Amino acid sequence: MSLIDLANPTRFLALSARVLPWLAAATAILLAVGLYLSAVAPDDYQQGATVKIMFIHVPNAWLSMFVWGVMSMASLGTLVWRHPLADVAAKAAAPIGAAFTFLALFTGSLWGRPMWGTYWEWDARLTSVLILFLMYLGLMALWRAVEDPSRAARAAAVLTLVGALNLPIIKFSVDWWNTLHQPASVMRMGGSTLDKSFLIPLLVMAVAFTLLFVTLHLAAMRNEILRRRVRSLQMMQASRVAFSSDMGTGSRQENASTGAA
Amino acid sequence: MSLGPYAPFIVTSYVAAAIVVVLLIGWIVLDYRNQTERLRELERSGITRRSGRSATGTP
Amino acid sequence: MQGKMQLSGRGLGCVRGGRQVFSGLDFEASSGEAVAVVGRNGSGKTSLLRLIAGLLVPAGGTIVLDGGDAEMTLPEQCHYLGHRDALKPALSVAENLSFWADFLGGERSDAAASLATVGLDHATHLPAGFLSAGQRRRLSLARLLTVRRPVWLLDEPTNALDAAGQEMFGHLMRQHLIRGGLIIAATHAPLGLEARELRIGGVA
Amino acid sequence: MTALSALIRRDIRIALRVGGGALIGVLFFLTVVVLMPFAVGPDLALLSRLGPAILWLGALLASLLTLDRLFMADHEDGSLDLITMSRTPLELACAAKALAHWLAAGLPLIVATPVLGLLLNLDMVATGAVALTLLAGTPALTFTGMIGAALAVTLHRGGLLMAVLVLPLSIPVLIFGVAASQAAIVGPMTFGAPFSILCALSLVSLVIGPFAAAASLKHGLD
Repeated sequence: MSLIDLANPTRFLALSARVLPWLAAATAILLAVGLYLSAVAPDDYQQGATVKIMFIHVPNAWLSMFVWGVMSMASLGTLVWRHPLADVAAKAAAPIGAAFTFLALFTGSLWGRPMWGTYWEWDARLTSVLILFLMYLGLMALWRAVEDPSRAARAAAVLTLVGALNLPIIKFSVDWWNTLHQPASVMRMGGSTLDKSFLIPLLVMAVAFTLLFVTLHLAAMRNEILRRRVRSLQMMQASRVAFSSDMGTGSRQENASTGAA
Repeated sequence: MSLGPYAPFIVTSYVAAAIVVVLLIGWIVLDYRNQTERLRELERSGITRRSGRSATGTP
Repeated sequence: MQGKMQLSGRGLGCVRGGRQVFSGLDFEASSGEAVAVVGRNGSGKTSLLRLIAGLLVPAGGTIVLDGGDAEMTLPEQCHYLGHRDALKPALSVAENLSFWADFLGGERSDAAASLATVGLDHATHLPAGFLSAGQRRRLSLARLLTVRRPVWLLDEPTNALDAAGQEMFGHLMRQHLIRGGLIIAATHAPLGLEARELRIGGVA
Repeated sequence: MTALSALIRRDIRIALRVGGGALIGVLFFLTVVVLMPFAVGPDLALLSRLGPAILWLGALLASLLTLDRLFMADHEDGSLDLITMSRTPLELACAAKALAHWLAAGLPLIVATPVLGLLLNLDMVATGAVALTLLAGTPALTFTGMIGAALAVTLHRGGLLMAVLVLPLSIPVLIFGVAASQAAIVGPMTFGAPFSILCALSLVSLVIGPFAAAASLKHGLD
């Protein structure tokens, strides 16, 4: 298996078809273990049982950034190496990343309700994730707005990379804005010192969710390749010579096409 | 295990995660079925991929 | 379709952007007759068609259709085929056609049959955005066939059509004339059927 | 009737397909509302006081900025010519197009309101009040904005010029929309009075909008 093998969409389809079941099985097992570990994990002395939300929230928050990283790599592949699978990878990752980011926000807000007494606090971390979510949605809108996938790919790649460069700046500005307005009265999420009894389930869940992403991403990439194949076949179908001068019912069309095939 | 006074929040977040993941999987599976169905339809109407065949032919 | 119809214009004038395009123009056409409007660029061929279609207000003169449907205005009895094809690239070929059939209403014939006639029946479910310029033109011709209208106003109708397409279109126009329709076409190229010539903007 | 429903169905379909812009309005709404706290500060008490105003401004901008292609796209591909020539009165066709636009781009804004209310620390009552006033008020925005969209076709200028033309026209809707939501949240006015004026504004624009748009399209024919 070399990079050149992977560059060929047909090879990719064949290879991913073999890998996918194993990946899915590994994900399922790891998720089950992670869920069991987080169920038996003890309560936090400060947060109580709500610490269990963390076992979902933190992996999703991690993935929200990890997926953008994956998309940035893919975008580099699109712009620099013009790798044929790069924009497929970037496009397929966006909705999955958006879903994980949404989960990070949702669970964060559910965690915040008992902690802060409100579902939403303009806390620096949550706010940064919200901005990331908006950027995911914007990227998806861009993919949808441009009909031709290869043209959309370059625009989306530029946007993804600019976003990746901007994210630290955004994070920094939001942190600064946040401390300016409310001096550290809000309890930080997660807490800095983690007991081992929390760390292990958290790590297992993080790995499980990452595997889940890889599985979903591979499957979504396969779909995207097939979608492009359908599209190019449809274009071929559209440009098929129309026999117009005879006012036939189309039976001749059938003959002609089978002859051509 | 007891989830304490905040059980609804904990359960909701796990359920939400389950729902979103199931939705993602469902979307991907449906999309796959759709695309393969359309490919099969196109192939039935006599359209085949020239590039695909030549690509599999090269080492 | 109604009996004998006569479309006539008397003393038509057209002013576009402060410029007198033509004035005192007379024309007439009756059932089964085609009029080819010829003239150099900028002589007002398109403007004349748009005047008849009610898309421009004449600076003077009148246009009358005798013997048409008394309950409908002239534009409602016309098909206007302009430079642009009035198609939405996001909709499929069939959706585009059935929208216009539903929206324009009136007497209609089978949409699938007209798509077959113009040679697009293999592309029914494809987005119109996949079509080439010539195929889009064929799709707008299918509109003329699906919704029956006695008067066809055609602006450079054979543009973008290949030789086979032009032949097909000539056949369609002859059938329309035989059924008692009338055609007014602005054109540079020969229409492919016998047509009375109306030269406008002749004076240099 | 088939003609109008065909037009509505077509416009909604185009808006929802790839390349259509139905959901971009919601995204814009979301972004504008999220930007506000960065300017105002994350003070939840302040945000919940400003909440209805922020939501209304966001909805106003989102519904007007998505309008400028309402007639332009049909003008560019020649569809508008055929719509003008058809037996369906142009006023009704304009109303149908505006209705389709409202269904595809206006309703999602109202659906998104509760989520944004959460971000701005609005309680259930306040969010409900804002959503209800938006439901009553956004048709007025769409139908007055339509006049601007028609003028944009006539003048061959879209974008900002249209916004400049239309935004002043939407001031009454903004006033009574925000007033009604504030009345429901803090009082002292009753909710009924400004809300019925808002509904009246919507009804008036439902009548005036299509006529004005059709008139401007007819005069701009060329």
